[in-house]
Amino acid sequence: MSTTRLAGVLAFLLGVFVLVPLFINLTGRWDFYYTLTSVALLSVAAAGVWLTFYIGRINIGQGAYALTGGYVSAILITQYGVSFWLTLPLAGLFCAAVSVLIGLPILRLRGVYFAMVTLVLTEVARLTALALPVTNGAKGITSIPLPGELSLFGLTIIPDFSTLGNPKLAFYLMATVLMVLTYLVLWRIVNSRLGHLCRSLQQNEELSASIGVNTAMLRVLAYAISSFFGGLAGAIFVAISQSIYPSSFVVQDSVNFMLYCFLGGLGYVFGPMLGTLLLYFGWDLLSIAKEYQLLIYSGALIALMLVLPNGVLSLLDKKGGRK
Amino acid sequence: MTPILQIKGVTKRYGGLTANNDITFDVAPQEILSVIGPNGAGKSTLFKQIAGFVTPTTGEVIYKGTKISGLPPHKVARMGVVRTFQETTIFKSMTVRENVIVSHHLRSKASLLGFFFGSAQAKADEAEFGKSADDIIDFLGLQAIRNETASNLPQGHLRALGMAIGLATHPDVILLDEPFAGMNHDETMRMVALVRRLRDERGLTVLLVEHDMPAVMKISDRIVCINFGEKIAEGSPAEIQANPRVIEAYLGSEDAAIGM
Amino acid sequence: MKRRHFLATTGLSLGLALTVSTVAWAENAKLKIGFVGVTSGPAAAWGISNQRSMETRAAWLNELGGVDIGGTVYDVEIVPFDDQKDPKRAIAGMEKMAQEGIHYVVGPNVDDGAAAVRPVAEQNGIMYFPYAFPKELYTPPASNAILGMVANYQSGPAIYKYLMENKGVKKVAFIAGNESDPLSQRDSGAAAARELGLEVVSDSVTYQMDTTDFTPVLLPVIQAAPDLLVLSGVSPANAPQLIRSARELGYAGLISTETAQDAAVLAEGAGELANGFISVGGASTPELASDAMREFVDRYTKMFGEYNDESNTKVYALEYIIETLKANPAAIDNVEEFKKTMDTFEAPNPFMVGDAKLTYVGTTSFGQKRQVSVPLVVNEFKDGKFETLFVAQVD
Amino acid sequence: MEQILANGLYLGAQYALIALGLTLIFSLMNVLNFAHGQMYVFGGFVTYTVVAQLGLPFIVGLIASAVVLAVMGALIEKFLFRPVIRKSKRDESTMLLAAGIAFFLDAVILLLFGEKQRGVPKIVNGVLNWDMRIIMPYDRILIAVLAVALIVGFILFMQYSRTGRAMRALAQDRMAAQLMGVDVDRYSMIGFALGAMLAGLVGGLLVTITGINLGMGGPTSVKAFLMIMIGGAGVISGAIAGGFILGMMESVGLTVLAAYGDITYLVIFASLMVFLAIRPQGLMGKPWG
Repeated sequence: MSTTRLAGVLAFLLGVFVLVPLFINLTGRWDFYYTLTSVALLSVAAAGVWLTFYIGRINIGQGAYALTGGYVSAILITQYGVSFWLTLPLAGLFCAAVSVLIGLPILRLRGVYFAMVTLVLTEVARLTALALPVTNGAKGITSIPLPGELSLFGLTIIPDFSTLGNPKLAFYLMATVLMVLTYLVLWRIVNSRLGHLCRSLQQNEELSASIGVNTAMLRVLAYAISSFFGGLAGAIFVAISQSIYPSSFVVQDSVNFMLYCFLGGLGYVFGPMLGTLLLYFGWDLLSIAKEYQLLIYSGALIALMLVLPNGVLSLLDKKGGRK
Repeated sequence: MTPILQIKGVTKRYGGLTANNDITFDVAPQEILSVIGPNGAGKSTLFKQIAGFVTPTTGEVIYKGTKISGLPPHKVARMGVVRTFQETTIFKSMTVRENVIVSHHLRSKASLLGFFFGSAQAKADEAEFGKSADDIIDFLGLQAIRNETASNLPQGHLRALGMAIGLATHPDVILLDEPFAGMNHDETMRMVALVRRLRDERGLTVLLVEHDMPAVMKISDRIVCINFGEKIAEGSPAEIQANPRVIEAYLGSEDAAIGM
Repeated sequence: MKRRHFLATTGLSLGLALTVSTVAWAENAKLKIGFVGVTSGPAAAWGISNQRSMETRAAWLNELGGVDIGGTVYDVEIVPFDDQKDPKRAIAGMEKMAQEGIHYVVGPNVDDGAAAVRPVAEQNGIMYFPYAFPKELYTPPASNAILGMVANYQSGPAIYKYLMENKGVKKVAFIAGNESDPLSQRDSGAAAARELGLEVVSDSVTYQMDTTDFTPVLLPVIQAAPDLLVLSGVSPANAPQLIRSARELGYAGLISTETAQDAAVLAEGAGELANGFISVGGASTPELASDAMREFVDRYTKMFGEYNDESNTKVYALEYIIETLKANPAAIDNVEEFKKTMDTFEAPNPFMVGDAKLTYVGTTSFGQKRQVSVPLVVNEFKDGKFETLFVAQVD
Repeated sequence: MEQILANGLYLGAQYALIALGLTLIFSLMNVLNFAHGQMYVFGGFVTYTVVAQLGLPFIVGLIASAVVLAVMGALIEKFLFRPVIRKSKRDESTMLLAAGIAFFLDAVILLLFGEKQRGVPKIVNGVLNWDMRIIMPYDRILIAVLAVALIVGFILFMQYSRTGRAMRALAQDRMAAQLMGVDVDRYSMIGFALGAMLAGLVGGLLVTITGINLGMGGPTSVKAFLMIMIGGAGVISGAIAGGFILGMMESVGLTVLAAYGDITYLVIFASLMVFLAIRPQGLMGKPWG
């Protein structure tokens, strides 16, 4: 890792874990904690979508996995008394397993076909949640307790959230830590051989197969990792809202995840993070525009697309003097 | 000598259409064998069948005594039979070197997890790929464009890059799909020399599909001619040139360029 | 270079926007009341009528010189937040309200949003008035939510009973949209009907919210030959189409719903086929509306161009907040005081003729007073207008 | 049984018309128009304004919808899609643009026409009742006939007019069409305008029956996507087939599965996914990508 890159990473970590809390303390804008927590979590889910883009598939189905992850966590906590901390990886793994089953047939589809099937998948997830008894159908699952204590060998690693004076900060830290880990994983994937293979898949699937890449396996693997992220994000959202309904993640969310990736830039690992920040935060800030909020928001989206069709991060390319 | 590759009665039907029918021939180790035939004769389908992209409806392909037809392409490639494509297919937004490195996939000993965590084996693999990629680039004379993005390359270089990608898998048998298409005389001659070197210096068995008859006649040890999906002739360049069925097939089509 | 400049400017203006939004302008004392609901997208109608009725009433009160709470005169300011019907956004909205120091919020409009904001509201000491029916929002240990209208499990039995006794209804069928709110309302409605001894002939048919042709949906329901067809939790957009399709299929029985509807929408969408349609309204039928209600409708129409009958119900939440604060000024920044006052609170209802009162109710349904008492007005649609069928009180 | 078929046909006719515009735009420009549903809603509101507010005859409203949407489509293509397609590295970038346009139209519709459900009076009264076997109001029959007429008209236009032929050439192979001297920019714009116009026409037709509100856009787009997937993206016959198949599935599914209520749509969607897993290119399409 070069020194400038290392400095960049350190600056980022410093910003997220020190400067932001400091800023919030100074200005008293406590509501930013939730907004930024949302940004962090949504960007985790968006990271998954980005990874499927990286193998050349347009994924508009991440909402389905976020919803599934949320339900897995909620059901395990409320019906089986499992600790939230254990449900977190379980939610991710369950989503990954489901995505393997679904992915095997549908990943053969390409282009708009894959996109549309995943779009339908979100709706299927919602309808399934409405129809299944275990999800409590239309009534949803409410009054889910806050995350409890996480301890290892009697040593408290994370205290019980309900005893905390400021669970907002706790959720913020949890979400951002998760985000940092997610992007670390993503960055590692992209910069390791796995990422090169994903890129080869994105650019030319047939050629990739003929140089010996097990394309079917690689596609499913990337999709499973993607869904894992989706499940994680969903589970934490459930912990924050302490409730989940079939409508907690809908088609609109799936579309948004995709937009975050586009806006940040499909060619950049940190694109989805930036895209999420801009779009989600932007919407909140625009609430001062009242009834013109959506008009300005969408207008800005279109304008950005016209100026930077390859994502906001493509600005960096220009600076480096490369085409 | 035992053949390295045996094509046994390979047939492919799409609904009512027959792409090729009952094609049988053998390929000897380190042989350069060309498959010729008018447009739509079923040559490309044959290549796809050998490389695993299309499963024959009936018949089989045997490689070193093992049946490979019906296996997915990556398994066929793993066994040592690799195809390059008719259109110059490369990974467009990677550099030349990246293209060749990524194509070393089959040589990797580390697992994907190993690569993810940067294990010692992974590092060793990466180093080896880099070296091997540079070797291949040098072999093909692509040193000058090593770090160019592939989408910016001219046609001739793309063809060479396609071949580099094929070589990176370290195959025993390489299937070249129209390697001379669209080239002028000089370029063709250079390519002919290169294909020879593949066999002479790297010990490859080369199977190619081609329209450019002068080049085919010059380069091939043996030629198989296909028309309307059926094999109509097989033999040395001289035999093929003299074969009346071949002449008829070519006169009956627009590619009347047999002979020279 | 130009692009970086662009980026810098954007960043700068974002920063500016931040600062501006935190600066409070210091004229008169402000009483900020929040609204978190959906004012864009498919369900915009619910939130917009809500927000507008609050804004109309606030402007009116301010014009009269503001409200006097404990000797201080306040101007009422409505702080709206569009949650896009997304529970995740609704939480952000509630956080924003907490940030602005707001303790009283109207909304959200749907079940999932109302459930999602509960932790934030409780942590930050916010009372909120959702238009969502799940009982666990209002039953202990929950204590910060106050149901802003009559729940369908309260109005349903009253309507069915009336229709049993006066129209001889014996068989009832339910149909609902395939979404949380309508499905929950269908289930509780069907249970209530069974309890009353009605025969439920169909309660499994659902439709997608985006249906453009209800004939196939309604066909099996009509074939079950009910006397009463209940459109559970029907949205104003779907109601006219459902009524029209049912009538066109030859259905001659009664049709009812427990949600509020808009007369103009029914008239446009179903015309005279909607005659006889029974729905729950607020208090603006001519028989019940006070002069204040009529003035409210006038002012609303003047401000926003067109009145929405759904606002009849939604005018109340703000009134309850202000009147309760008047009764106990200590509650202005302390919701515990508000909760204490709720048990004994009573004030005249300005929107109804007669000596109707504003009180908190709900003990029967929730075990505590966590519901505003609004008259349960059951309307019948007749030639473009609602006529009052009967009025009941809920506890 | 007859009733189910009649319902399916009626639904199918309106669905097919929606899908046609979407598939036309897709085939010409490889753009999946997320804003298609919003264009449909816009068309509905234009007809509503002309007919219910201004009191003009229905046909005037319909023509107004067609014209307004065609102009809107042409402008959107020329000033938004064209530059973005030219500059972006990946085809999919147009999806963000399309989604942005969908949001934008949603906002515009809300500001211009309000949040309420709108409808125009029935254009024909009365109900066809054939021995209780088929019950179908006359206005629906009229709308279905008009929809079919428009579909036929569209096919004829694509088949026999010069513009239609140019667009088909363009759809088949953009490069080749360019070499043959087809003005690609011009016909892309005409195609987009035509697609938007079809959306507007359906909106105008259906406002007489279902009414219109701003929430109908998104779900309509999704349904239209489903149809073109069933039939095969970018294939006109596929869009028509997809429309009728989805209409029939809804009609049959709702009747057969009514007893199980909440799962009807789950079954429809799930079977669609299975179908596409088996036949990735839809009924008549070619795989894309």
